[in-house]
Amino acid sequence: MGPNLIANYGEAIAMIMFAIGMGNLLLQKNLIKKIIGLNIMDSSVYLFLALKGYITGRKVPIVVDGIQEVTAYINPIPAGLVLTGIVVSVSVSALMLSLTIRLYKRYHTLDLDEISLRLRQEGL
Amino acid sequence: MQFVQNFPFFCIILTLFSGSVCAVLKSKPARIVNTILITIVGILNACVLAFEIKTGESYTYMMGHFPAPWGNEIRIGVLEAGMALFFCVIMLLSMLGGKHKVLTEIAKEKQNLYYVLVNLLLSSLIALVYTNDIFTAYVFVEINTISACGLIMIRQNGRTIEAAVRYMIMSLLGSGLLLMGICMLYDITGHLLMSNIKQTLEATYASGKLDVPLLVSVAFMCIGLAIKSALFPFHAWLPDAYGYSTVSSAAILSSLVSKGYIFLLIKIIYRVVGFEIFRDTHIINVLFIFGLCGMIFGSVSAIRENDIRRMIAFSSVAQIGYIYMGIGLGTEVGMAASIFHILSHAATKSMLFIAAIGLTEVSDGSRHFIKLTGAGFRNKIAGLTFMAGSLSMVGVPIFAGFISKLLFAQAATVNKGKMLPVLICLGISTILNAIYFMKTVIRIYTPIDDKTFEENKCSVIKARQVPLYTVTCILFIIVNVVLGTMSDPIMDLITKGLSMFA
Amino acid sequence: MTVFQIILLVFLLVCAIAVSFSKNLLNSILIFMSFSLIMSILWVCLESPDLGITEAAVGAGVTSILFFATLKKIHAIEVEGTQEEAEDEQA
Amino acid sequence: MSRLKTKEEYEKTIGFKFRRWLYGEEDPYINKVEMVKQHHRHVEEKTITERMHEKQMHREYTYDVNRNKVLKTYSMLYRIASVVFVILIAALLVYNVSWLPKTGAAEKAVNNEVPQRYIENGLQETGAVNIVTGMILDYRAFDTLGESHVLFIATITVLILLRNNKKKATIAQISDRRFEPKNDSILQLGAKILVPVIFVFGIYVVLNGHISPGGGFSGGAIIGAGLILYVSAFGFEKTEKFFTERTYKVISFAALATYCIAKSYSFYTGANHIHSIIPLGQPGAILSSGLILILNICVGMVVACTMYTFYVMFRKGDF
Repeated sequence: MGPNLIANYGEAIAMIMFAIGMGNLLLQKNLIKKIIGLNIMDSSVYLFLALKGYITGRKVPIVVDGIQEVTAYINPIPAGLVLTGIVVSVSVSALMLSLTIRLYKRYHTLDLDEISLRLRQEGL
Repeated sequence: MQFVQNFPFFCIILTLFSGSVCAVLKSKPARIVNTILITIVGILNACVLAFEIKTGESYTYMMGHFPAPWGNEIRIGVLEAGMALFFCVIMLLSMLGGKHKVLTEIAKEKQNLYYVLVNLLLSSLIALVYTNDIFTAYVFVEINTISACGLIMIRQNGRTIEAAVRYMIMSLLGSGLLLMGICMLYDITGHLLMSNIKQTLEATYASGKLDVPLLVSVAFMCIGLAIKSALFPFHAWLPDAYGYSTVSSAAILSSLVSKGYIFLLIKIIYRVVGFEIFRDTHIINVLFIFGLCGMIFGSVSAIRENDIRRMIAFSSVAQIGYIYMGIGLGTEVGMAASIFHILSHAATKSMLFIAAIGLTEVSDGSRHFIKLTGAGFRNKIAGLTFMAGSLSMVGVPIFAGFISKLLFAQAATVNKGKMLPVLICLGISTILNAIYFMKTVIRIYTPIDDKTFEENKCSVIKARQVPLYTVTCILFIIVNVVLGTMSDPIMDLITKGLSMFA
Repeated sequence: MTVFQIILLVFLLVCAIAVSFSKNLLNSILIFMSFSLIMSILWVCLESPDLGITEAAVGAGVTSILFFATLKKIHAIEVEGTQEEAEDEQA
Repeated sequence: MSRLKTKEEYEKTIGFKFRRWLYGEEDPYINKVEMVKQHHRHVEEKTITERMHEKQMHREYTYDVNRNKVLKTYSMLYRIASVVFVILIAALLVYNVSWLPKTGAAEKAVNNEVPQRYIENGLQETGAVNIVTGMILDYRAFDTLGESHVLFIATITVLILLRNNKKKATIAQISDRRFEPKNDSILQLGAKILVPVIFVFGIYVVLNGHISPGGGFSGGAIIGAGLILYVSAFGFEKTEKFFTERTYKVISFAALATYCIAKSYSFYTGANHIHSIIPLGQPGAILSSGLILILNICVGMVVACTMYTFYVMFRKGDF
C-alpha cells in the first residue's frame, strides 16, 4: 500500500463506485439497470477528476475584487473537463434509452441474453 | 506560416460544418454535399502530405490565440497526413460502392440523417488523426462511437438494433476505461498535451522509478482502445454489427472506425507514453498474446460461418489480431508493419464487403453459401473483385496482403524471443485464411444449371447496368494493387513518419 | 474535507449499492435520481458551482425524466408492439 | 509494322474473350466445361418431418437454461468470473489511489503553470470573470466545439430511432397518454407560476455565463426542463404551434453554424498570428468578453432544443 490512502479517501470511494458501475454493466440482466450502471461509472470518473482540482481552503475560480493570485483559487481545468464529460454522458444515455425503447418494441423484453436466445431459436 | 499549413484545420471545420448543413437539406443534395466534401477533404489532405514530404518536418497548429499547454493544438506530420488521405479515399469508395443499397435499405425521410452521421464520422476520424491533445481525443472518440452506432442501426430491423445495443455497451465500457486512464495520467503529470506529458514522464523515468499509477493508467487506456477496436476476447459485438448493417456502414466500420482507434493507440504509445517506457511495462506482451489468439480464433470462427457477411466480419477479428501482434512485437519494424497492415486491411476489407453485396444481389438477397453458388458468373465484376480481395487476404504476391505478411515475418525475425510463435501463428492463420476464402471463391465460380437458377430466384447483373459500382470495384482493385506493388515508397513514408512521431 | 462531505460520500456509495440490488425498476431510477442530487451538492462542496447547476439540471432533471419516459413507454408498449413486429418480419 | 487481324483471328484473342466475358455476352464455360449431372436424391416426407422434429428437440434442449447443465454452468461461471474481476479491479484501483498525490494539497503536478496562467491572466486575455467559462470557451474551445457536436449527433441518432411517420404516431400517442390525467388543474396552476420563473432563470444563467457560475449548457438544460414542464401540463397541442421539427433543425443549424464560423475566425487568426478585432469590453459587464457571450447563447439554444426534442421523441415519436 502506498502512503496516501487515508488522505485520498474521496478518490478511493470514487474508485469503488467505478467498480460498482462496471459490475452493474457486466452483471445486470436488465438493460435499464445496465444504463444506470454506466451513468454511475461515468459520474465516479467525474468525481475523481473534480477531486484532483480541489485544493483545501481555496475558493471558486471566479475573480472577485480583482484578486488574481494563484493561491486564492482552485484549479479550473478539472471543472471544465467534467462539464464536457457530463454533456457527453447525457447524450449517450439518451441514445441508449431510445435504443432500449426500440428493442423492447421489437422483442418485448429487456434481457439481452434472452433476445439472443430467441434469435438463435428463430434460426435467424 | 504558409497557407497550406491551414488545410488540416479547414478539413476538421468543413466536415463539422457540413454535418449541420446536411441536417437541413433533402436527401439528394445531402448526398451530393457528402460526396463533394469527402473529395475536397481528400484533396486538401493530399496537399498537406505533399507539403510535408517536401519540408520533411512536422509542425504544430494552434487552435486559438494561445500557445501549446494553454490552448488546444493539432500536430501535422507525414504519417498523420497520409493516414487522413487514405481514410478519405477508402470512405469515398465505400460510399460510392454502397450507394444503391443506401437508397433502397434506408427509409426515404431519414437518408439525409445518414449523411450527417457520415460527415461527422469523417470529422472525428480526421480530428483523431491530427490531434495533439489527449482530452480532445476523448471527445472525438465519443463522436466517433455515437456516429458508428448510428451507422449500424440506420437500417432498422431487430438484428441491427440488437447489434447496436451490444456495440454501444462494449464501446461505452471502453470509453469509460479510456477516460479513467486519461484522468490518472493527468493527475501524475499535470498536463493534457501529448508532448508535455511525454516530457514529464521521461523525466520521471530517467530518475529510475516506474510507479504504479503510470502502469495502471497505461493499462486502462490500452484495454479501453482494445475493446473499442474489437481485439480478440472483446469481439462479441462485431459479427452482428458488421453482418447486418447496410453495406456502406459495414465497409466504413470495419475499415475506418476500428483503424482510427488503433491509430490513436499507436499515437498514445509513441507520443504520450514513449515507446521505451511502453516496452518496459509488459502490457505489450498482453497485447501480443491476445493478438496471436485473435489471429487463430477469428479464422476458426470464420470457417464455421455459412453466412458470407458474417464470415468477412470474423475475418476482421483475425486481421485486427495481426495488427495487435505487430504492435506487441515491441520493435520499430513491427510497428511499421502494423501500420502497413492497417492500410492493406482497410483497403481489402471494404473491397470484400462491397463485392459481397454484389454477389448477394444476384442470389435473391440471400447470404447463405448454398444460394451463392455460381454468383461469380451472374455478376462478373463483383466476382472478380471478391476474388482479388480473397487473394489479397490469403497473401498472394502483387496484392497488399502479401506485403504485410512479409513485413510481419521480417519484423518477427528481429525479435528473438517472439520469433517462433509469430511465425507458427502466421503460418496457421494463412492456411486457415486460404481454406475459407478459397472455399468461397470456388463456391461462387461453380456453375449451376437452369433449374437451380430458377429455384433460387437468381438474376444476372451486367457490368454495364451498374456503371458506378463497376468503377468503384475497379478503383478498389487498383488501390489494392498499388499498395501491393509500390510498397517500398509507402514503407519509407511510414518509417519517416514514425521517426517524426518521437 | 469536512464531516459533511464524508457523509455525502457515504450516501453516494449507499445509493450506488442500492441501485444494484433493488428489484423494482422504478425504485432504482428514483435512487439514481437521488444519487445525482447528492452528486450536485457534492460539486458545490468541492467549489465547482458550475458543475452543481449542470448536474442538478441535467442529471437529476432531464436524465431522470428520460428514464421515467422510457419506463412509461415500455409499460404502454404492449398494444402497439405486435404491429411493428409483424411489419418487421415482412421486411 | 503492324498487321491488321482478320475478324476470325481477332475473335480467338484472349482480350476479345475477356471483354465478351466481362460484358456478359458469352460465357466461356458454356459448352466447354463438362458438367456431370448430379442425380436427384429422393427423401421421404416422413424422414424430413422426423429430422425437423429431432432438430427442434435438440434446439430446445440446447437453449433451455433450466435443464441444460452446460449452459447453466457457463452462466454461473460468467457471474463468478465477473464478480471476481470487479472486486479485483476495485482492489487495484484503491491500491492505485494510495500512490496518487494527496487530495487538497497545493503542491502537486496538477497545479503547474497551466492553471497559473488561466488564473493570473485569464481576466485580461479572455475578458471572462468566471475562469472556468473562459477556459472552456476560449483557451480550450476546440474541445467544446466537439462537445456541442456530440449533443447534436446524439439528437440525430434519437431522431433516427424514435421518429415514426404520422399515421402510426396517432396510435402511439393515444396509448401513451391513456393513463395520464388531462387538464390537471394543480399541475397547470403550478406550471403557470413556475414556467416563466424557470425560463427567466435559465436565460439569466445563459447570459451571465461569463460573470457568474453557469453558462450555455446549464442554462440551456434549465430552459429545456421548463419546456418539458410546460408540455406535461398543457399537452403537445400548445407547443406544436411554435415548435416543430423545422424549428429544431433551423435553430440548431443556425446556432451550430454561428458557433463554427465564430470559432473558425478565432482559430484562423490565432494560428496565423493575426490580431483579432473583437473587443473584449469591460470585465464584469454583460456585453463583454468578446465571443464568449455569443457562444454561450448558441450553446444554450442548442441544448434547450435538444432536451425538449429528446423528451418529445421519447413520448410521442413526432413533433
